[in-house]
Amino acid sequence: MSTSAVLYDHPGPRARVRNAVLSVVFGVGLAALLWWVYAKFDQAGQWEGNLWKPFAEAPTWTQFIWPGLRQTLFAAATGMVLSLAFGILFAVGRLSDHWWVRVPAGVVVEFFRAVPLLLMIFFIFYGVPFLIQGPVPAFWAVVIGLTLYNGSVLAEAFRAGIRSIPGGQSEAAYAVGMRKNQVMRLILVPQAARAMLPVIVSQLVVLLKDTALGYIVAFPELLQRGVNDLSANRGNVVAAAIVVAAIYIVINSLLTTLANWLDRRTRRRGFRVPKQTAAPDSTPAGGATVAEPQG
Amino acid sequence: MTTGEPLIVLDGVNKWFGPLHVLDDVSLSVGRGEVVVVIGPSGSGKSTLCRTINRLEPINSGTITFDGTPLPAEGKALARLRSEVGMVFQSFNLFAHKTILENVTLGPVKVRGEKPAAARERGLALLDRVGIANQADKYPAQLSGGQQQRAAIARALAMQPKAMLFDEPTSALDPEMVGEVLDVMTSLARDGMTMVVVTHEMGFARHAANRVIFMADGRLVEDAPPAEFFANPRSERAKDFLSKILTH
Amino acid sequence: MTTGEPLIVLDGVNKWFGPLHVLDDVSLSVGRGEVVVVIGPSGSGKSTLCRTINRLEPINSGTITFDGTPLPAEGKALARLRSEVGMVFQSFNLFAHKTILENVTLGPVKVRGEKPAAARERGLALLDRVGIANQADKYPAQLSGGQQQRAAIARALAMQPKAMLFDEPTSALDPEMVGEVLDVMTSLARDGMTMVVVTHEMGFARHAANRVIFMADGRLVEDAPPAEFFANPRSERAKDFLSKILTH
Amino acid sequence: MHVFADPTNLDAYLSGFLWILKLTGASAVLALVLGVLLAAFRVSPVPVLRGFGAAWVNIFRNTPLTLIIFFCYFGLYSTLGVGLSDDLNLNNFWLGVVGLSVYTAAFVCEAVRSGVNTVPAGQAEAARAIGLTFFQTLRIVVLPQAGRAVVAPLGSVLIALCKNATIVGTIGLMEASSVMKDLINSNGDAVIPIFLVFAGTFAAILVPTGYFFGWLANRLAVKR
Amino acid sequence: GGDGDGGSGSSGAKGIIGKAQSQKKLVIGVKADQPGLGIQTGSQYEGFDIEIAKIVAKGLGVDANNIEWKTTVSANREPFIQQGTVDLVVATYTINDERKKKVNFAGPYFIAGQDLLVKADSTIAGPEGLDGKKVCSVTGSTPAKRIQTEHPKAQLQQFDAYSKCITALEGGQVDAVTTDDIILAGYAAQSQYAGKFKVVGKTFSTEPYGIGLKKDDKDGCEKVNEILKAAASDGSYKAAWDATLGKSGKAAPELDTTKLTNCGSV
Ligand SMILES: Nc1ncnc2c1ncn2[C@@H]1O[C@H](COP(=O)(O)OP(=O)(O)OP(=O)(O)O)[C@@H](O)[C@H]1O
Ligand SMILES: Nc1ncnc2c1ncn2[C@@H]1O[C@H](COP(=O)(O)OP(=O)(O)OP(=O)(O)O)[C@@H](O)[C@H]1O
Ligand SMILES: [Mg+2]
Ligand SMILES: [Mg+2]
Repeated sequence: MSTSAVLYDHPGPRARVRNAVLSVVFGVGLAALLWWVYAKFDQAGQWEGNLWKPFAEAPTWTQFIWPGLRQTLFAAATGMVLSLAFGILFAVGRLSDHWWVRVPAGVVVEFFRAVPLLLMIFFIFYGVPFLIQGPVPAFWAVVIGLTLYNGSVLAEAFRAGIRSIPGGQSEAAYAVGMRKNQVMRLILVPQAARAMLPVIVSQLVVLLKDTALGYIVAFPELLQRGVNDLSANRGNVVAAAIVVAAIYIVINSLLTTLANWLDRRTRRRGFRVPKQTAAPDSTPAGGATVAEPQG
Repeated sequence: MTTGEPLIVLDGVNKWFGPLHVLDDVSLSVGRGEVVVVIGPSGSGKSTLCRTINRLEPINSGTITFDGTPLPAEGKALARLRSEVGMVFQSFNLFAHKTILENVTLGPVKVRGEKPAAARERGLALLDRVGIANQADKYPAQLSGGQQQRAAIARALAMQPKAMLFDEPTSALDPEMVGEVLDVMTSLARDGMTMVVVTHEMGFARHAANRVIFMADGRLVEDAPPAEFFANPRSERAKDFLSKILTH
Repeated sequence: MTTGEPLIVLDGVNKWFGPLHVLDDVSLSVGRGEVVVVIGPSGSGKSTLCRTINRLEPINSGTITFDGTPLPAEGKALARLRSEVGMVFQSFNLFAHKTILENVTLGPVKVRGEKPAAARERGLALLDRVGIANQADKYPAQLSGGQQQRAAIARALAMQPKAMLFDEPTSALDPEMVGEVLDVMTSLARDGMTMVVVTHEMGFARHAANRVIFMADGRLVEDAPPAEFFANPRSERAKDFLSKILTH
Repeated sequence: MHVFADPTNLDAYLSGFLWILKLTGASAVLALVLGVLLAAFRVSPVPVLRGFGAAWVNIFRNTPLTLIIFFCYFGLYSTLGVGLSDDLNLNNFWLGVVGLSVYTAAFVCEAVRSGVNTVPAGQAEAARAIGLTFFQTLRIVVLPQAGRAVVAPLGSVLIALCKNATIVGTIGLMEASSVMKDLINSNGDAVIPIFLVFAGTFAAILVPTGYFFGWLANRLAVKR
Repeated sequence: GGDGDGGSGSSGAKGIIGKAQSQKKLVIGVKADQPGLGIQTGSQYEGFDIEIAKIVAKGLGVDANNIEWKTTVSANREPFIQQGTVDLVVATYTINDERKKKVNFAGPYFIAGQDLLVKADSTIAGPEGLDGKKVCSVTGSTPAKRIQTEHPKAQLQQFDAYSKCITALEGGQVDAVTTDDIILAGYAAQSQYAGKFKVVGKTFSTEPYGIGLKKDDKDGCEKVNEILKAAASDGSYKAAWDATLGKSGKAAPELDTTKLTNCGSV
């Protein structure tokens, strides 16, 4: 709503009528499109009972979807914890006063942000075993890949978050006698985490979705089990993909809702990222921030 | 009110921001229990002066001594020094993610290693002293500006500082809240706290300060008791400045 | 100074923000050439009152008439009305990506369809009038607050408005810059501009206003000539408020 | 590097990255147009449009891209009968472009929307207060400032898009990641050099792109 | 994951024999998405490969319940063996020289051949008929490669799973699916596709299916070959066929024990 406050004047009576008409016209058009899609799917026999019947049977859920979902959630949860840790570590590393910490941290972050996750996971699974002379389970290939990539993105988000905290906050902390690492730990990182909560959560949503790339190393996650393996048995690949997509959407929406709720709660409790005062120092111009939409 | 050797001594301090000479050979000494008000036009270096005293800004040349020892350059010693010099900012700078009470106890617990319970008790007493004990569990954003600034003063006092620095503590406040903050500061002054106060509140300067210092272009232009300064500013710059802020 | 029919008339205006009754049955009329100062505690609805007059905020009930016609609700007519009412904000709101001169000429060129050359000439004259002709080609961020606010006044004047609204034009300024903005406003008032000014500068209220209006809790509590208001406020709220802002 | 000395492999490598660049280029244009349109929907005063924009973002942002590309083939092409070319590879390419675009548009939309949010409300109010109409306010005041704030996040979205192009391999386009997989399958002894070449190529394309957008954003930033 | 060295038992025997003896269990890599051969129906695996694996395990003294099944895809079979993730691979694993450099093969226990699956009413009668047609296979697989090199006029569509190829065939987006005949037969036999497809029946390659194990596990390989020989003669091989692919009515093939590999000895 804040956007509308920027853009639009408060509507008068004519504007209200115009908006209503637009609503109806667009709504009807949209409904027509959806109907066409439905009819086409019908024509192609995609709504046929035998394609959907498996989803009324318990084994489909207990043997395919749920085990896959469990692997997905487990890998995502592990990846989230690790990439948050990685993110904080490297964000702080990149803000270090010592170039020999700052530069390597920067190289690592930039590299992993630039390499497609698909390649990363594939390499960890097939290449790293040569380096460590032992197998890498698919689970860890996926989790480590997710951690390196999302951790790097989160590192940048945290860094931007930390830099967006007004200088006054750390000055006040120094002024009561805190050391640099206390200021980081007690003041800057917690505030950056809250300020960046929306970005962090969208990145975690990205991470959850990215577990789907585990198919490349046959990691038995939701997409592998619920679409490929299920449809190998039942020949209903489109129906299965629709169900699995719906599951992803529901879970990710729940995650987003949870984050919004947390965000609102912290705001209600009065936490507000302090406004940048017009200090003459050179904080970066506040740009818009969004997650990086890998797979 | 000055007793014994001075607490804060600046001697020939120079500071540049790039090509800008922000502090130009500033020498100043503040005795124990003394209240010094610093005034001057915007950009004259008042904030910078204030901030060099607890080394939030390093200086390029000259020396600053606090309580007999030169300011340490870094590390533990610097942190200890800072904990002995309270600082209050124009924009309050309360820790936005902590409650008022946590703001006040954070320093004692994390820096001084006090027991949380003890710090809490003393914190509440301090909040009571500045008149906002009932706001202890709120977050900064839930308080009015005046209340936030009083909390910031309590936070500084919690470290039991030997001196307090105020950088325009009331200029971000709605006019009807200025009074409550000045009241707290006046009572501190009366209790013998050593204070360096950058402010435009001439009322406060008149009745609470021992000395008024006028700065312009990084230089310390006048240094006189308030009565003398206001009645009879010696420099043109000071006269001009006073005429600007006193007439409207 | 009031001549003929009033320029701005508010009649029984009510406004809610959700459950909050921000303007409570406000009636007010401002004559041509009259200068009305609005004061009151924070949150009392002063800004909202000001903003309803050029319909930056719509109202829930009551009527507002400007120059004999009710405020249009939308579209071209509303834009035309707004171009006839200059507005100056507390935070200046100069267009950050345009130079000062472009800020001033934008309205005349884009809204009035004036020739760029003519607008430019008049713009320079206006900048000269507010004393910042030499800053014409700088960007807002390169100017001091006082200069920015004067540019904002010039921008509003460039539309040759019939009335000007000021919402705390000086409260974001350094004290020594307050004077220069008030000077411009005083000269405007003297030249016969109709003005509604929300401000805490009592000096300005005293010597430039025809009437002072005191608001509290969305209600218009007092409406009197400044001499009368300051010497002898009738309501408790006004007395209390004045005591807070005048004592320190 | 004996693997890339073989001209067939070198060809595969080059054509793999050529597909990536083509996918990125075509999708970037489409996603930008679509994303800006969606952002306009999302900030419009018309509830249905706002709802549509929000639904789009929610659905496409919350579905794995792998599935979206899958639906482009099996939904759009197989079921709805929307074929985009008679040539199998080109058809898959364009289906991939559609998938990448609808997905990326959701992120472009959010970037643009938050860019608009960085413009202080006072800027638009001041514009309205001097009598500018809605479209003038948008064109002269809001968009120029939002545009500058949006450069950096759009840069990130572009970089992610380029990497995401690898996922079009799932419908059979031999883009870089599929080529790498193939090469590794048939040159099991050279896994590490092959990976380094492919990862290095991506880094060589994308790290400078990232710095370029950072530099551009800094240059264009509106000083407040 | 599996123990890297297969565990050296108390008897001192190494490789799978040693592991089977000392731990009484085995990790076997199989396909999970190939009906009739190796398909995961929930927590169970079923198919001809699975039955062969059970026979081998039994011959090594490991009970079927003590087999840990591990899903493999075509691309990770060699790494799985080399890294010790699995002890054996029985997963439509064609024996060829390239792979022999990395792993050892026992068998073959079945000779498949590349073939085409087309719609029941299709006129495509063999790979020659593919010119200008769209043919589908799994990304990077040997059949896909063969089509590319030997029939470059066919347009090759690749997916990561055969089930997608089958769906595309059903929808008419591709004209044929190609891979080993036996895999195609497995799909064609699925109830949901009854009567819709036919396997062309003209193989254009030979795909001897082997059982993969560690390159240096010569003893294990020979032992597996022995077990296969025994299975051919005692009827368990035929039983395995009849319980799985044989259900479609196809008679069990002969297991030609003279063709078994020499387990890498020169
Ligand atoms: N971090 C910095 N980098 C560069 N220049 C700075 C920095 N901090 C302050 N300055 C400049 O140094 C000069 C003095 O600044 P200072 O803040 O000390 O002035 P002040 O007297 O406190 O002014 P005000 O009344 O506006 O607070 C100003 O010109 C200012 O722009
Ligand atoms: N857009 C809005 N939505 C909801 N509430 C608002 C909005 N704008 C103002 N208010 C509320 O309306 C009341 C009056 O606000 P207004 O800004 O008019 O007061 P004011 O007298 O100008 O105060 P100040 O001196 O602080 O500027 C306040 O309680 C404020 O919180
Ligand atoms: Mg200052
Ligand atoms: Mg206001």
